[in-house]
Amino acid sequence: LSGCGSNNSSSTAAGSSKAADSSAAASAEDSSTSKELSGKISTGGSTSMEAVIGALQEAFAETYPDVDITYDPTGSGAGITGATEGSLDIGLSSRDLKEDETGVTGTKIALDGISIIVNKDNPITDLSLEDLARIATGEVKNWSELGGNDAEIVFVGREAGSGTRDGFESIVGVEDKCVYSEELTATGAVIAKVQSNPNAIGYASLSAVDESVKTLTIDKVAPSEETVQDGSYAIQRPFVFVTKDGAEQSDAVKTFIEFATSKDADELIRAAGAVPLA
Amino acid sequence: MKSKSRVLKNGLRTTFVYVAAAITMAVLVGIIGYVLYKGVPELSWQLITSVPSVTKKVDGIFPYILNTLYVILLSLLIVLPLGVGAAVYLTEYARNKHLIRVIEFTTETLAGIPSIIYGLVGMLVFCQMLGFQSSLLAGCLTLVVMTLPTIIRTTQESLKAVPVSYREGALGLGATKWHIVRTIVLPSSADGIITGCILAVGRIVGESAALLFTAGFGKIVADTIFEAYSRSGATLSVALYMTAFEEGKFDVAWAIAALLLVIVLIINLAARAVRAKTRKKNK
Amino acid sequence: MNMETGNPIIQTKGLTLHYGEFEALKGIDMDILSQEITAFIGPSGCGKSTFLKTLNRMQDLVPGVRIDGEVTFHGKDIFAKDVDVTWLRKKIGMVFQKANPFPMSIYDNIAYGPRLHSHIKKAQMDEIVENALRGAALWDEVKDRLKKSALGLSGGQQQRLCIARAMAVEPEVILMDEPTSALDPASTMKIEELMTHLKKKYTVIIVTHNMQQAARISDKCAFFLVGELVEMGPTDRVFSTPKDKRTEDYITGRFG
Amino acid sequence: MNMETGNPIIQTKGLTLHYGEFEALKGIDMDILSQEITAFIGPSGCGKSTFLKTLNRMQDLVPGVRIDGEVTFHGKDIFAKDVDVTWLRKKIGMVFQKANPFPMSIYDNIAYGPRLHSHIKKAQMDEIVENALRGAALWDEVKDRLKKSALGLSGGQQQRLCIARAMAVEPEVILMDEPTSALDPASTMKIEELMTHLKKKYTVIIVTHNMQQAARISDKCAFFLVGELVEMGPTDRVFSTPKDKRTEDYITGRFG
Amino acid sequence: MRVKHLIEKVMNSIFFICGMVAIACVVLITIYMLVSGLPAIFEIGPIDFLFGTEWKSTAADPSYGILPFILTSMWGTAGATLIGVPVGLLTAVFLAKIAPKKLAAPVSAAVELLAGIPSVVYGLVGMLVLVPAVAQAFELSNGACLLSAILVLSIMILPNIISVSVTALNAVPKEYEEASLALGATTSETYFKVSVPAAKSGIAAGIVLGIGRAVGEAMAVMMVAGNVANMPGIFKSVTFLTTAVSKEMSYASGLQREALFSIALVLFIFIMIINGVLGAVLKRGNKHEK
Ligand SMILES: Nc1ncnc2c1ncn2[C@@H]1O[C@H](COP(=O)(O)OP(=O)(O)OP(=O)(O)O)[C@@H](O)[C@H]1O
Ligand SMILES: Nc1ncnc2c1ncn2[C@@H]1O[C@H](COP(=O)(O)OP(=O)(O)OP(=O)(O)O)[C@@H](O)[C@H]1O
Ligand SMILES: [Mg+2]
Ligand SMILES: [Mg+2]
Ligand SMILES: O=P([O-])([O-])[O-]
Repeated sequence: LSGCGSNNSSSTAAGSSKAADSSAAASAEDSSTSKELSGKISTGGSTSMEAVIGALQEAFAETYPDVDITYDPTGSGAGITGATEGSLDIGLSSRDLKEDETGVTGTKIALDGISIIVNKDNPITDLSLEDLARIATGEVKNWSELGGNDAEIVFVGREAGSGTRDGFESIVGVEDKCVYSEELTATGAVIAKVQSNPNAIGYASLSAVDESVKTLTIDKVAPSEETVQDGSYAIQRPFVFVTKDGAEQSDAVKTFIEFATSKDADELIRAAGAVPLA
Repeated sequence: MKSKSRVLKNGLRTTFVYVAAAITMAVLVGIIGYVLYKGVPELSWQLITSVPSVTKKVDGIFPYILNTLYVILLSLLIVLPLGVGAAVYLTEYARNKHLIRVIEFTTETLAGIPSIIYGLVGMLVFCQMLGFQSSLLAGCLTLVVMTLPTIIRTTQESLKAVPVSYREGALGLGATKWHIVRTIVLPSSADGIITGCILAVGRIVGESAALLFTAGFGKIVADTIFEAYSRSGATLSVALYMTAFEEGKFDVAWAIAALLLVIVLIINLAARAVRAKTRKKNK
Repeated sequence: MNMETGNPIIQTKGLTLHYGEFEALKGIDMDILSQEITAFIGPSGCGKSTFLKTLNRMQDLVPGVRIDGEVTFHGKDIFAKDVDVTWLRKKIGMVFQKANPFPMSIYDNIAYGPRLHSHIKKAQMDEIVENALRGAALWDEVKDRLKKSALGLSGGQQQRLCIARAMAVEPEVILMDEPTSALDPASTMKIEELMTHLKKKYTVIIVTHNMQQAARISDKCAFFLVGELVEMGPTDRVFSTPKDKRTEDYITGRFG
Repeated sequence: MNMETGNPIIQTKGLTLHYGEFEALKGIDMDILSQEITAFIGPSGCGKSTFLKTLNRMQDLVPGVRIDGEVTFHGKDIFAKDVDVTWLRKKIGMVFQKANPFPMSIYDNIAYGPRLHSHIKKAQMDEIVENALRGAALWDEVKDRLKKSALGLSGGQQQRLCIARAMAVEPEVILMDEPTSALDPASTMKIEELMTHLKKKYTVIIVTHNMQQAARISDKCAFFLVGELVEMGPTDRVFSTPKDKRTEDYITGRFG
Repeated sequence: MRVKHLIEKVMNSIFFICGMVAIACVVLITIYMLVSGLPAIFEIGPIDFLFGTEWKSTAADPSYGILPFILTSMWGTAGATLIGVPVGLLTAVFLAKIAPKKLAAPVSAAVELLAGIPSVVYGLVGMLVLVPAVAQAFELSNGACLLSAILVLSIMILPNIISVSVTALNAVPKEYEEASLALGATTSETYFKVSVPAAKSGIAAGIVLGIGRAVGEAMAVMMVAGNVANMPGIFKSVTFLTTAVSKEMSYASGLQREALFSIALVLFIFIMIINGVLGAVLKRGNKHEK
């Protein structure tokens, strides 16, 4: 039970190597056999993973048109619960499994940087992890204390239970200590908020951030595929497939997990804005 | 002649009325105008007919439109017989005054329950207990309960408006109750039932909180009707929530908002037309 | 007038009716002879309509009604368990004070009743409709607009349509509750004429406020007062030499 | 009766009124004398109510009305720019066909008018209410339930309440549009009695359908026909020797 | 004959069942709310739950006090009523009594449209237009606060209040108004001293209906209120009962999830009370008319 975390990484490693083989095999094989695969794969959970799942789903459907993949964006918590209860074939979580979440196995399929974003008009370009922590806990209240404008800091974040929030708070070390000015329930809402409020700072999935806001460098490191992959950009989290231990998996589910963890999926994951595993 | 304070009070009252009316109209014009101003330019045939795709980087709202239609269709299909049946029971069959009062009270109660509670109970009952998962079916069933009072009430009103003399006439010919209901009462109250449907459609189209927890957020065009109902799907309102607040695609969101506004407008006009027709007929 | 020709087709014995606590009919004994027109007269609220509606069990529908005593139709208790109410109402048709055609075509109004009771072919139905309309002296006026809504007819035409509709199910008795009170004199005339024709085939019972009308058309006349049947007999006799003082007072217009 | 005692308090000259295209009043000339009861009679639709409502400018409220000619009150044109309608209506009170007490307490009904026009202390208001109710012969019947809803009163009491309410603002003229037509004979009697008292203090104009009533209570009588004032004069004279053939026909019941 | 009776019986039962559906739904909803909501209340302790001022559902040492949500819902509803009712009522007077038909008809239609706009659209406009505007007007660093929620809610309840009040005002017998005018009242005096009081039970029903809607609204409020579990303050970022449930529900598990159902139960009880009041108001109004 305590080995849950290590369990994750080991299975991930195993999964990815195996997947590489089988997907290579699949593409080498006659496409008529692949068409025979059919069935339903129910996935659900993390909302941050929506784009990634969407991309995987679209590509998978091209090879296996008879496999029907569903996705419910109910949040990481619900994804893990769904997998545990067996109502989902694959639970989606944008955080590692916690110690008390037993009976399921997590398989990392990608990484996601958590970008720290501010309004475009904000002169600040870089923050240290410590500064970030001080902002989050409300220790620093004015941008001028960090060399910016004389304006109150508006710290916006996500609701309790969000994988993004969990990732941010645990890495920055401010769990349970954040003083939010506003809690929004979705990534897009955070970006919109930061875009419309000149004094706002927030965090959002790297995959979703666009030009409408400014992404800060953290300790001089900008989030990007490389920095996330090599770990030099600290604020990041995994995208995890959660499956129930000991449950009978259909061929379709197995093939999909293999496909998602294969090298073929990298391009798709990139297209969805996330970072493929190294 | 009028005292000064009386003149003043009169003036004040009148001013207040005009100011309030002006505020209301400003709000009306402001909201409707702003949504249309932001949304209409984004609305394109391309958007309406496309399926959104991450890999191809295509925005589209076609699945949402389709889902909305599916949800309307099945919900009405279930709620209509139930609601009309309940209304017929109340006006034609029920003899026990206490029972009638209890049913009417519960109907009022249903009408007052907020959608978030429908969402939760729908999730517990349909998605989890009955095992429908997040699916259009579960969403439809939740909406059935939500729109039941609307159908019951409008049908009941129009049933009451059917003259007793029609029923007496048919009874005098030896017709049974069900026959009278089928051949005379229901046909004469068709207008009211249609109005009820239109109002229900309005509620269904605008619903988001209840559907979010029960119907999920699929954006795929299903191959078969059966498949469509058995998997999750977003209606336009839910899609508006998701595209705006989850994906941050505000251009698409505004387009959906404008589309919704137009749909609501059409629904209202339809309801008005039916009402006007009924009024003319009653005269 | 042929007074004693018919046999009693409907008989009531000690018929008492309560609306809740209120006693609306107080032990009515009456014989109604077939092929006659019987008129019920009496001041408003005396129970004429109540009595009439009891005869074809339309009163069943009113909540809180209690009926005691006996009503027989062809000697058979109409309240017996095995009596089919729909059959009874087919046999004892009814026409109401306010003409109440259904909101459908003239044809469908007439066809409504026959369709209820048996499966009838189109050609046969056409015949039934025509006969009923002819019987109600309406055919010539409406034969070109059978498919038009019945609601487009004038008040008098509507009432005749209702009579035709009642006749189409081939009843033996037709009950009429003030059938002309909402009509103009010309339409009233037409319907009165019609009634005298009807009695060749049917037994007619009519409630009326109009003393002249009762005198003109009925064979028998029954005078009601606060739930009681005060007097009944051949119309001529009742109007010329009423036995009861109250009947006389009413007929001469001293109250009511 | 004292016929020529009063001075003209209201005068109309060539008063013409159109509802859109329809000419409802066709050049009415009339003098109404103070401290008299003037009755307007005429068949339905002849313009009595229209004329009455013009006198206190209640007609202003009807959209599409055009008024020509002159109406003076105490010699002053009531349509003049500087006339305050609320003052005019305070001076010329009105009682309607259907009793229309406000859905509030009896006390508040009476106090409504006075409160509008000036600020009155509680004790003084109590007095006003009592006087008005006494004036309308209602005090004894309601003095113990002043705080109860006026809607609980009987029809006749409600109408007297409306008269009391009109009196409470101290008008000079009271217009009454068929004030007793919806009442039973007993209540009508009470109100007729009341009116003869009223004329000691007020000028009363009453529209009535009831010829006997007009004869019983009015000093002057005006007969209208399709928007024209056919004849006006002392009531005795109009009823005994009408000058116009049409008046005679109407009074003797030949039409209307 | 037999067949006819059988059909009659069957149809009778079918309609009876349809009639029972509404009752069944209410019973089912009530049971589910109780069953899913009560356990957490007892686990947390009713006092701690209802009167606790701190909500930290995912903290290592979680606390589940929902007083901030309860108070925010009350404040928010009161505020929306305070703004929405006078504006709505006065607008209703305008539409029912003053406005020329040519103006009243389109405005009434637009009011109906306002009632039909989905809450998410209100949320969208609220977040992108209203919140920045509030921030600017009151020089706040962030406009997402109770005030913004109150404004959105007042607009959302406006159509309820207007349309019900217009109906009630139009139903006031003309005679009342004539009587008042004939006593020398001005039109405005007549409307406010006679028409509005005479329509008060209808208007009250509209207000209660509006309150019900305000208490139950989730999606629009979620976009503008800030959603932090603060005690209410007009310029503070706050969470309503509804948003407390909807915001965390998708991610919740364990006791947190159960506590969310408990919040929903509290909300449900609030709504039931409001419905009861509504029923009483309507019943009293009906009695009055008799
Ligand atoms: N459904 C009912 N419930 C209670 N009382 C009723 C009901 N129907 C009629 N009554 C009462 O029964 C009495 C007889 O009514 P009925 O209608 O038979 O009188 P009627 O002689 O037909 O009068 P009319 O000439 O006015 O039609 C009346 O006092 C009436 O108030
Ligand atoms: N608001 C209106 N618009 C158009 N025509 C009207 C209006 N009010 C009354 N009329 C018409 O003006 C004529 C006079 O109406 P008025 O009410 O004055 O008659 P009346 O003598 O009081 O009749 P009644 O005895 O029935 O009360 C009638 O033909 C009536 O139809
Ligand atoms: Mg009768
Ligand atoms: Mg009149
Ligand atoms: O939706 P989340 O990825 O933040 O759990």
